[in-house]
Amino acid sequence: MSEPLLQAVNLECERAERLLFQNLSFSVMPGTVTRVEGPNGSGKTTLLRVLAGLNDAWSGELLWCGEPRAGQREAFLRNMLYLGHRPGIKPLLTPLENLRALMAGRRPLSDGALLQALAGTGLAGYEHVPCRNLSAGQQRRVALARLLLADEPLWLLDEVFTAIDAQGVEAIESLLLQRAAEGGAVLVTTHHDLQLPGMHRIVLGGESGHEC
Amino acid sequence: MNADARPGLRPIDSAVGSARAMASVFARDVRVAFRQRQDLLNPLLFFVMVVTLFPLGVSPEVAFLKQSGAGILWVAALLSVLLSLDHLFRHDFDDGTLEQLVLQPQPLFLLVLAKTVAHWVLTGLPLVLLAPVLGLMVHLDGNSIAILCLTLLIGTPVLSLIGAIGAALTLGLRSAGVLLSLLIIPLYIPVLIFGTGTVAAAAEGAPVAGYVALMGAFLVLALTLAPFAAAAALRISLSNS
Amino acid sequence: MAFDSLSAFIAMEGHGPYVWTCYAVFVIFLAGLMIGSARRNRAVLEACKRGIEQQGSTTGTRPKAAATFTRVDVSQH
Amino acid sequence: MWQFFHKLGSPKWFYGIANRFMPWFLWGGLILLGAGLVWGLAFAPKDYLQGNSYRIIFIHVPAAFLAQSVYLMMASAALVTLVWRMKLADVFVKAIAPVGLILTFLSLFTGAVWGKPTWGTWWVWDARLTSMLILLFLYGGVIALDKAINDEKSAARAVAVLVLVGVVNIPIIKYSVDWWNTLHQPATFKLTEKPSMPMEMWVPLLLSVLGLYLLFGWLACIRMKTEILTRERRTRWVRELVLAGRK
Repeated sequence: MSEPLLQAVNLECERAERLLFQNLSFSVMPGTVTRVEGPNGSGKTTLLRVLAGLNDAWSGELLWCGEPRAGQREAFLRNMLYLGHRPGIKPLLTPLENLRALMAGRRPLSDGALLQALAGTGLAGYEHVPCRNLSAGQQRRVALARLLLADEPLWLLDEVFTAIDAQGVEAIESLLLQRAAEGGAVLVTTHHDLQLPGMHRIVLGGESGHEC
Repeated sequence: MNADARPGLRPIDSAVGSARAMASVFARDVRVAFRQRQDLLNPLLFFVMVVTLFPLGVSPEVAFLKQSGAGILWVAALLSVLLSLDHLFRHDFDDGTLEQLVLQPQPLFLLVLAKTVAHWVLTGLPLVLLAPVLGLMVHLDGNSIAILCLTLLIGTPVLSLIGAIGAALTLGLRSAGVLLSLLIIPLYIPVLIFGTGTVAAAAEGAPVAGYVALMGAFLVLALTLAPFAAAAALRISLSNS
Repeated sequence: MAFDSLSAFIAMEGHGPYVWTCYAVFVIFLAGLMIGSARRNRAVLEACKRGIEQQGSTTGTRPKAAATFTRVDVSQH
Repeated sequence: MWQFFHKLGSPKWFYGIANRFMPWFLWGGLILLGAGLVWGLAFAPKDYLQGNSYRIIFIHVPAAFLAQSVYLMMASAALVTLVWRMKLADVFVKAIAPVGLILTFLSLFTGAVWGKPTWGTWWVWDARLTSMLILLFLYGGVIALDKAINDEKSAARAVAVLVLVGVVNIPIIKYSVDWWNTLHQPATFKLTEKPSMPMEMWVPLLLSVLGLYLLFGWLACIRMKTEILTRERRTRWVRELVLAGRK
């Protein structure tokens, strides 16, 4: 059994006087796909933002490779990729410029690789069109192009399938499986009923979060 | 996938250097700003309009304008910077780019410093370049205009840096614009006093080295402390959004 | 001719610099505006032509690019 | 008459007309303006009061005069946009606003430089120059609003409303600035108080004003053609026009 990448111990988070989850414990193992489930407002997005480090209104412990995460900010951030609800792209820039800016802080890549990633997500021919003129689905694909380039072992993907057509969803599912096979850990929230073989689940919204 | 997961990927330790990341943040902000050049001109137009109000409102007499010209230009520059602070973080906050910025491995205060320098280059610097023309319009003589531009050159970065803290704090709040002004204007007062004071001293022929050195001290203080405060403020704003 | 020599015409009894800077700025801005507008007009014409030719060649809508979502092997780039 | 009015509204029809008038505007304008300036610079006699610096009048007055009439043209076009919803009128407003801005800037610049030999300072808060400065702000505001709105239709109507509000304010601004001017300054030499000009002074002035108007006509046509091409690039007539290789 290899060592868990990310471990949560007795996580508790309150938002606007509402207890989202309490003594929630789980560990994210490398090479697994985990889905965070729960009805609307059960704190799925908040949990992902807590794990990513965007939201620091929580209590409990979070361990990265066995060590408390707080002490290893740079190592943790370098090894974690977070895709939130908002695509994280500038409407005035073109997909290529956006992708270059997003990857610039993480790993130096040639334009050739960026263009291939954009083509991989179905944006062939749109690389130099300002994102303002692209549809919501296409803007989302610019953000998803990072998945084809990312070398981070831990992926936190919030609502990864929104605005993606059926054929795209299928392709992304196989991508997540392939990533897990490579040894990466993927944490996903989605309303689309994701059924992947050997998928772990974290269910929120029950009396207390538990892992089954 | 068997029950126990495969050996994990070796965590990566090499991240892009801070300088490169800062350069890329700076380049992206400048590129975005030049895609919408009109937004760059608006603070300048506002600057000229505010300066024009004083002669109309008070009096166009040369004596009055010569004596209070520096003060007029400084207040106008301060208000223009304040006006343009609003979209320092707000556009990135709306389209999710700010989240990705906070999650970059490099220290956040350096990235915030890069963004603030980009903001200064796009708004503060043009104000300094336009100041001489307006200096002529308020009948300032050559020497005062030179000193005025020097104080603006040192002062506007301080305005941008302190303003960045305010912009980060009021991110995502309801009436962010007004709140930003209420928070920041008191902090601008020392810079304003020394900015105009330097020009007044120069007008009377007194040596200005002391004043300029003090403004330099403000700049160094702002350069070192403001990014930390702005980074912390960003984290707070993002965490309760 | 209101001036007796070319140099007098240039100097204009001391007012020359003012007059000539005004005329220079006037000509520069007016010519710049006219040439700029003409060039932008030609650029838009070219863009229309390119757009039409491009549209003509890829008959019908742009072929739906198959999104394979396969990872990019960065080592060979 | 009504049918003619609506025909005027069709960009395709205007495109043809513009192509026919542009050469006349261009060459007529260049010749008249050239003649006016050369005459004014070299042949017109020296002014007894100001010496040669008054020769700046041959570019200051046409620019100032045209800058104000361009705003009035924009106002009438704005009215047409709002009342009859005619797209061409908005194309006109959008095309000539920057031209008006540059003309106002030119008149301000030349007025300021002219003020130096006359009053010894680069800028004087003279009633005319101050109203010109406020006109510059009005133009700046119109262009800023137009660039800020992405959607074409709403931009057209918003700009039209702003221009109309601006034009209503122009007389008010003019009157208040004049009153403010007399309040603070004893009646100094009013910059553009045209002293009774002898014939060989106002004829070149008339020529350069006419010349500048014709050049403005050319500028308006070419900028409107550009605007029409960007808006109508998907229409059939633009496709035919481009493929036929005509300008």
